[in-house]
Amino acid sequence: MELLRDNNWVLTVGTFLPMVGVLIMLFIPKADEVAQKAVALTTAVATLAVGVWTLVLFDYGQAEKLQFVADVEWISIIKSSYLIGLDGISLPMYFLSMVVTVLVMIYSWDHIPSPGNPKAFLILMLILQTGMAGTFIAQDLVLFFVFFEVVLLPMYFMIGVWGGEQRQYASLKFFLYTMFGSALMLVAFLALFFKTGAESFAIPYLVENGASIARNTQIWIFAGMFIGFAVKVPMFPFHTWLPDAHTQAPTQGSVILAAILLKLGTYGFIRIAIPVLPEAAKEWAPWIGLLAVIGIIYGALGCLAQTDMKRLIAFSSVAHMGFVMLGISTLTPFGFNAALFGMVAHGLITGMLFFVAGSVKERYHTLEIKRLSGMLKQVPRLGWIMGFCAMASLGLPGLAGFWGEFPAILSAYSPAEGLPEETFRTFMVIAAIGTVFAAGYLLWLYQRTAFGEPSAEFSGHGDGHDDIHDVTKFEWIAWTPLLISIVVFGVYPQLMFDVLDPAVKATLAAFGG
Amino acid sequence: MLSASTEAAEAVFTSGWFLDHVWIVPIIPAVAFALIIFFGKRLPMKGSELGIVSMLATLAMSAAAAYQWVNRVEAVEKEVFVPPVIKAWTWWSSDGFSFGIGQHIDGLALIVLCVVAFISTLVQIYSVEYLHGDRRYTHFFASLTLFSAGMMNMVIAENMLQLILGWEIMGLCSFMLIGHWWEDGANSRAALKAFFTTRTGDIGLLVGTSVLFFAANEWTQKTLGISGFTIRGLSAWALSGEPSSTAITVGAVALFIACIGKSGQFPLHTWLPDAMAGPTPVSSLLHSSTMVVAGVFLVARLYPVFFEGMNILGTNVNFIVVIGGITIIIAAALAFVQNDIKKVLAYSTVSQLGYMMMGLGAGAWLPAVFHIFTHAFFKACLFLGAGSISHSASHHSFDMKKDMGGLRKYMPITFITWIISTLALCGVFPFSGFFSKDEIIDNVGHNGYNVFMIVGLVGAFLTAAYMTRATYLTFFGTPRGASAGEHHDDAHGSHDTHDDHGHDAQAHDAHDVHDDHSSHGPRESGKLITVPLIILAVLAIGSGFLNATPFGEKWEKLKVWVEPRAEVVDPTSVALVAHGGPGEAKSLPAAEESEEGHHSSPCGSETPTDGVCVAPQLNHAKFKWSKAALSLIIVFAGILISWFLSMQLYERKNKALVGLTQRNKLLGAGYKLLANKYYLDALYENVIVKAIAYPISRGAYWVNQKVLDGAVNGAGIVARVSAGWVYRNIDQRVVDGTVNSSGAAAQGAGSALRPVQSGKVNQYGALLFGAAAIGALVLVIINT
Amino acid sequence: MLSSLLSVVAASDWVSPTIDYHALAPEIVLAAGIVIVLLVDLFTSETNKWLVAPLASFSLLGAFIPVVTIALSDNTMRELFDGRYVVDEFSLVIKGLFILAGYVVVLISTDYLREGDYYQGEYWFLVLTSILGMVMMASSRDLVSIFVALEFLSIPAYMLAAWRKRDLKSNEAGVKYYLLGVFASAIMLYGMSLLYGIANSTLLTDIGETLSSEMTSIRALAILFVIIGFAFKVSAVPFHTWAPDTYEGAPTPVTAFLSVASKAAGFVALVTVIYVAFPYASDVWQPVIWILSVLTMTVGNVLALRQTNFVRMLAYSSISQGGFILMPLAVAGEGTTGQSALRAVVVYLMLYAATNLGVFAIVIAVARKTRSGAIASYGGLFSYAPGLAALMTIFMASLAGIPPLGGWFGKFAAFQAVLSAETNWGYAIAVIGAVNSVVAFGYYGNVLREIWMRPVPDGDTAPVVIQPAIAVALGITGVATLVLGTLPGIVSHFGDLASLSSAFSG
Amino acid sequence: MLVNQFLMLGAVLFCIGVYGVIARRNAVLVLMSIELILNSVNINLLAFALRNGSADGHTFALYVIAVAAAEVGVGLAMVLLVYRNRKSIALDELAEMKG
Repeated sequence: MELLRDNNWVLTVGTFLPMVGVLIMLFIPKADEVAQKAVALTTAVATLAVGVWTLVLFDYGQAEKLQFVADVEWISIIKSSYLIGLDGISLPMYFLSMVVTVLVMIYSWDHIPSPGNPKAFLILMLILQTGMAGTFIAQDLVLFFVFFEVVLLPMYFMIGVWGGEQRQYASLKFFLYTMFGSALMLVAFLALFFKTGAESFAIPYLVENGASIARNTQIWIFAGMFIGFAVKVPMFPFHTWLPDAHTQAPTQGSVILAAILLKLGTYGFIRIAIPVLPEAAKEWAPWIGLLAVIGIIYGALGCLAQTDMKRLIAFSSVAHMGFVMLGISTLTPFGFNAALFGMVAHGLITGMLFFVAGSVKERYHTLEIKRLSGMLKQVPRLGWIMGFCAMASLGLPGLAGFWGEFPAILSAYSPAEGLPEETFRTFMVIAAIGTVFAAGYLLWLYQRTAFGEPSAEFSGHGDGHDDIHDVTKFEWIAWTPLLISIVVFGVYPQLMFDVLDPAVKATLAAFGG
Repeated sequence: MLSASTEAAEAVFTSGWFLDHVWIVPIIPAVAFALIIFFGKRLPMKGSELGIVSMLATLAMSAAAAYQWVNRVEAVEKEVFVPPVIKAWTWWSSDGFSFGIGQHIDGLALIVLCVVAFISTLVQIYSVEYLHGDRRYTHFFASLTLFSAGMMNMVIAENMLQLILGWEIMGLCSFMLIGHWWEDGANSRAALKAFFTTRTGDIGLLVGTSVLFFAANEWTQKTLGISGFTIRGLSAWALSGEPSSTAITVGAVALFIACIGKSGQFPLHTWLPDAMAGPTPVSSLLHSSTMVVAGVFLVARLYPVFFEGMNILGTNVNFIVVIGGITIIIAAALAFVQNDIKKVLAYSTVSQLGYMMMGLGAGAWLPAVFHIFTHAFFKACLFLGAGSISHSASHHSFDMKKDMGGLRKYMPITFITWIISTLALCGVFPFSGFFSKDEIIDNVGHNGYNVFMIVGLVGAFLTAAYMTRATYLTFFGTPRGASAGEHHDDAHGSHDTHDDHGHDAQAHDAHDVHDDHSSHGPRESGKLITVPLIILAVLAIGSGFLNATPFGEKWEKLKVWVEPRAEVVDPTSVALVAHGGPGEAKSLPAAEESEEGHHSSPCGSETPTDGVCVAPQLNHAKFKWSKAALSLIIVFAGILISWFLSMQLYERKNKALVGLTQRNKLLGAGYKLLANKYYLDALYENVIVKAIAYPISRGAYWVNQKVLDGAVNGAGIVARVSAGWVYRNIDQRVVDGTVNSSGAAAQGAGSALRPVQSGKVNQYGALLFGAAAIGALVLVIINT
Repeated sequence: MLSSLLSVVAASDWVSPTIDYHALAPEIVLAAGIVIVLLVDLFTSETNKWLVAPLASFSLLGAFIPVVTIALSDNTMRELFDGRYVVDEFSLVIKGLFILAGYVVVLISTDYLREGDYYQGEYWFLVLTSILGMVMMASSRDLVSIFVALEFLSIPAYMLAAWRKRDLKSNEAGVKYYLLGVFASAIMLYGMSLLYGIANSTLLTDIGETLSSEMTSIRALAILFVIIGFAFKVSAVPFHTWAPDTYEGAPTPVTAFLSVASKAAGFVALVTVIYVAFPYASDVWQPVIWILSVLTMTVGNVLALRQTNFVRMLAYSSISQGGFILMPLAVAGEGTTGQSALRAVVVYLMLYAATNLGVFAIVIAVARKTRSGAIASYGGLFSYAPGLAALMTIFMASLAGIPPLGGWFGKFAAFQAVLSAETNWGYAIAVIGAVNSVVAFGYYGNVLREIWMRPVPDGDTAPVVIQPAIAVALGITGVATLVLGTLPGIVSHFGDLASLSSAFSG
Repeated sequence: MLVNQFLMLGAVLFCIGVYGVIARRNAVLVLMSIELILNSVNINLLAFALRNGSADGHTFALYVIAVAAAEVGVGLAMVLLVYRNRKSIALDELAEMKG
């Protein structure tokens, strides 16, 4: 594969700039919270600026090629190098990670969750940013693995320290699950390395040589990667960490988790597992598809059973990621495009929903659906935003969510050659039914919380409910970009498909389409 | 062939700027929506002016486009296929599949577009007064405007995806508008139900679109060079003789399920009456004349697909016609037992939609489209009339028995427009409904669906009867309840007390305004309400003459303008793919002329050679006064019987009322009065019911409420309960439990191993050497 | 008989061996340091005893200099005494590791000893002696020198474990360590005697050549017993029983020393023996080490989950880590795996040393304030000592093997080595190892949870005072953990030791 | 040659020593048992040295003896230490730490 090496500083700077911010923050005393926040925010904005510059420099005409490639010796002894690059698949996720970080930073300006300590909180967030961005640019399996894991600890602490009541349980569960997956994934990576002649960990190299591995071996290696990525996605039945983690995480954590971290798994499938092991992918695809549709229905049922708003949104992630995985399981460029779009869309929408949930919690001190009512009346703007997000989430055309969902369903009609058509068509119908469920639980949620009269508990004046106020300045600043993106991508999806399509096609070259 | 096409290319179809730029039409309200949302509250009229102006602009543009279309059509001979004005830009593309967005403008699109723009304009004007002072006045206009944008987008859609876009936006708006007064739980539940039910139908839309796309795409790409989402591509494909019967049947059935949901067809009609919880203008616009016809429109739009998929004209029974027929009767019967005037109209709408569906299912395409057109005017008029009553006379109540009666004296304009529209709805000559409905019934019979022709006639009888009852209850007799000037709080408490911390002052102002005009008793509504009523009433009379078959072919304008001509055309003429900018849009080259005249077009009946068809050849029944007379007699019979019974009741009721009024004066309370009215009404009900439709309507209502509605609600409950069970037992116990228990197992193993670490050196030594000894033993055995 | 023996001796003329003093310089410097420390301790008054600690560190740093100069010289392969004592790349790397680890131990011991008023001079003497033994171990290529080096490093360690004379736990720790240690080395000696009988030589290379022929039960027995001796040293299950008790009872700096340096010495000996003496007997030791490795990591992990005492938990963690270090050796005999296995072991040892010493430095610093060894006493550390908490986080994450902190690369290298064998046994142990690495986070994460998420147990949030020596130790270990984690390329070539693994490459 | 008999003797001594280590509760007896094992090693070494005719075994044995002496010295010191603190040298009482 041809690699474009121009401007290859840009990715490294974009990825590691947050670490500079971390260093600076280490030397600012803990008490100076404003300075901490300012430095963190500045760093995030500067990083985003680099990201924007990356967008400018990116050669859209050659989106299928890796660009800004840097290849520096790193651990030569194991033939791993610092090989980074960006193509059309990575670009949206890479950029999204930067945007989300900035928004979360803005939101954090006056929303540092209990027990405070913005210094640590923001440092963790910046580390997280480096890990997320790094995962999307890494083109070397070892490097990928390192970045993939870097995000674990900050998130563990974010949930564990700044989370809700059950935070310790949830954080440990999150961690153990993910680590379990990534340990097996690492084993799979290494097996892959040796089976391709122990020459290189570079993904482009492995893509070229992976297909030559014996079919049975491929299946086993794929199994290892599958567990690693499926836990992260999370696919049924590896999803149980997600509701706990989401529910307990602080708002910022939930947003990042939903917007970016979950995508690391699907990204791994798209970037590594499937292109490198095409034979195994074909073998596994129906099972992935099956788990995906189970996830869709199961996640929806899970949502209907929830009494906690945040937990409901968390379960909806299971369902939505099911659509993404369904698209992936078709092994067609069409399905991949849908999945990638779905990833971004879900990131924007569910991230936004978690923001809203966080703000509701901040105002009402509860997320119990039963106790909430009449939000539209008390906090009309927040209520409308929530309605908007719910609509986007249930896949209303014209908003971003639809373009992940519908093409995914569509793609299941005709999966790649060699996959069982009938099976996938069944999946298609089930997934379509899933969209109705999505409408069901989201609207039900909305009807119960936003409509009606505010419950007596919260409607009194002056008795401790003075903090029930509408959307604040910082919230507006943090949310507006998300809301606008949801509309923009919904109205003009081509913005993203343009970038994705050539890269996806190049990725799936092994499948003859 | 070659010479023919070059020759055809010379025949230039006229076009025009407006026709080329219809795609702007939905954008206008969309922009207006955004403006209202962001700036509406700061404007002097709180955003309503933006909505109205945008609607007027769309109306003007659609009308101009329609005019240019008429020119285009009339410029050519009758046997020539007039290609639609198509434009497409790539909206998005993925894996080589390109998905366009653009316009597909033909007679059908334009007629519906004009109707939408027109009714929307009137409804918005009407709403200015009707919702004056409402707390979410601005939001209301924003939603209405967005709704129009969605509907227009659907109407002009170049392809299925664009259609889905509009379709779903309408769903969203209907959710917002039905739930407009969401402080009341019933309203929000109704909104949820409406959205959820239509959404259930939408599974069919998604699946159907997918199935058709994949079945057709290859063919359309090869033959026409366009994607399998495009309307014209699918149409041509459906008639090409190419599709396997499975694919097209599955696709058509799936799409029709979506139509059932959207157009309130049996058995998914239950949401529609509930949707009357929304403000009356909403009911008038969305749930009578525009949104609910979306399903009908879809069937008309993709008619070739349904034509082939359902084998219309091939057999005497198909899915669409059956559903349509059932809906007519079921809904009409239900209309008898309603006390709420809007619910009567809602069931009437359902019933009329049934006519349209039945017409489409039976091959009566043009009459069905015509009925969309005429029905829009008189039904909008009826709804707005009902709104006018509640606004100015009955103090926001819609209960005909409690709060209406004798209003003709107080509200002459409302009364006259109502009567005109009712006659139109009943299908009385020469009101518009006569021309369209009679056409449907006529053509259904003509195409061999004799059973359904009878169904249609029965439906016409029932329609006449229930509308007479409603009219009688509302406008005749003695004023009751609120119409009699009484003030009861429970009625208005439902939706105009929107107190809130931040908006106390405003809300109270609004409140006062309402109280103010209500306390004066029934009177005519303001100009902003009556003028739209008058306009609609005029159209309720006049619109029928656009295709007045009884007066001969000269009068059949719509047939010329709207019905696509079923001719075999050169593929290139429908294959236009406009990836370019707006300026590049061009008229399509003319099509090849059929050699043997229009009656023998092969479209729809056999595989077209040397070209493609985009419309099936349909038959038209010759109008006969004898048949019309029969149906008119039936209608008049319905009206007279109903009227007679009502008169009888009116006498008795009057007698009873004297006593009651005295008691009412004595007690000074309305409660017993209302109760006694119920007694009388029950009698009324019994007479009508016994005379006409006791078994059917009661039974149907029971089925409706218990079985269908129960099924919907039950499904919800079952889903929720089963979800709870799954969550508690499977997710938390099995899946999560496995993980947690593996953790526990690890810890347990730790505990189990701890005794080994006894702390005693001797035991440590024993362990050490024991292990060594075992190892030694094994090794020795292996190595000897 | 005796005469014949004497004639053999007499037959070869006695030639005084040429001694490469440069090669022996580290040992010589250390020995000199030991003597000076002893003498200074003898002749200084109580008030000047503090002098001894810097002396000890200087002698260690002094010993490090020749290690560097040899490494930089052209000749990095020096054989002394007929190849019984070899200074090659491997031994240099290991010597450097021992000396630096010893230096860090000195740093973390200094204030501990001064405040505890323990017998300082002897302590330094014993520590230095033990380090000398380890340094010798790195070069020994003869059964005798291995045995001597082993005892040289062990005997002072026994005494160090029992250093707090009045403390019953310390006594118990010393006695247990001693008895089991001597028992194990006796068993090993028995094995060595058999080896000698088989090969008629104590030189490892000779033994290697002899064992290349057919295996007999007696040979297998000899190999097994020798391995057991070292397995005890590396506290492999089921020869680990001493470790938790000794670690808990011994003074904390000693525990640090034992868990890092002493354990590393055991691995060095094991590697030397396997690579030089048994390269052709992999049929015997591969399964043994496979089983040891699996048992070690698994049992260590599950027992660590139940611990409430921090140091005891660390003991089990250290056992479990030992299992991971053993893992690559379990397939070292397959094809060309030997080289990557050796690299994995060496790299793992380095990273483990850096991290684990860091942990102990923090344990000492924190215990100074809390006066408790319970894990629960670390509750809320983050709130009053964020720096220590952050470092502890880094170390714990490194032990758990989370990138980009040191430990991950050790695990990675181990997995890589195991998988490079491409055998089913290799895949199996890799999967077991992967699962274990997850379980391990159970207890490492538990520590982090205490530090970050739990309240301070007694509400005492006075900041922890960190003495300069500890701070330096923390600096060294912390930077090492971070840098080695992000740029493992720096250490990984230290593991590229062709000379030792030459037997496998051919 | 008596080598085999010497080896047998060595093996027997080894077993006795192991038994002593495992079975004896008295620390001093355990120490002595370990000495037995070491002596069995010495016998082995000498026997092999005789059979093979090399001096290495003798040298090794001398080292073993020397180291064993040092070990016993340390060991006895420790036992003494324990005795001072606990007034007992029973090993099974030394179980403060376990689990």
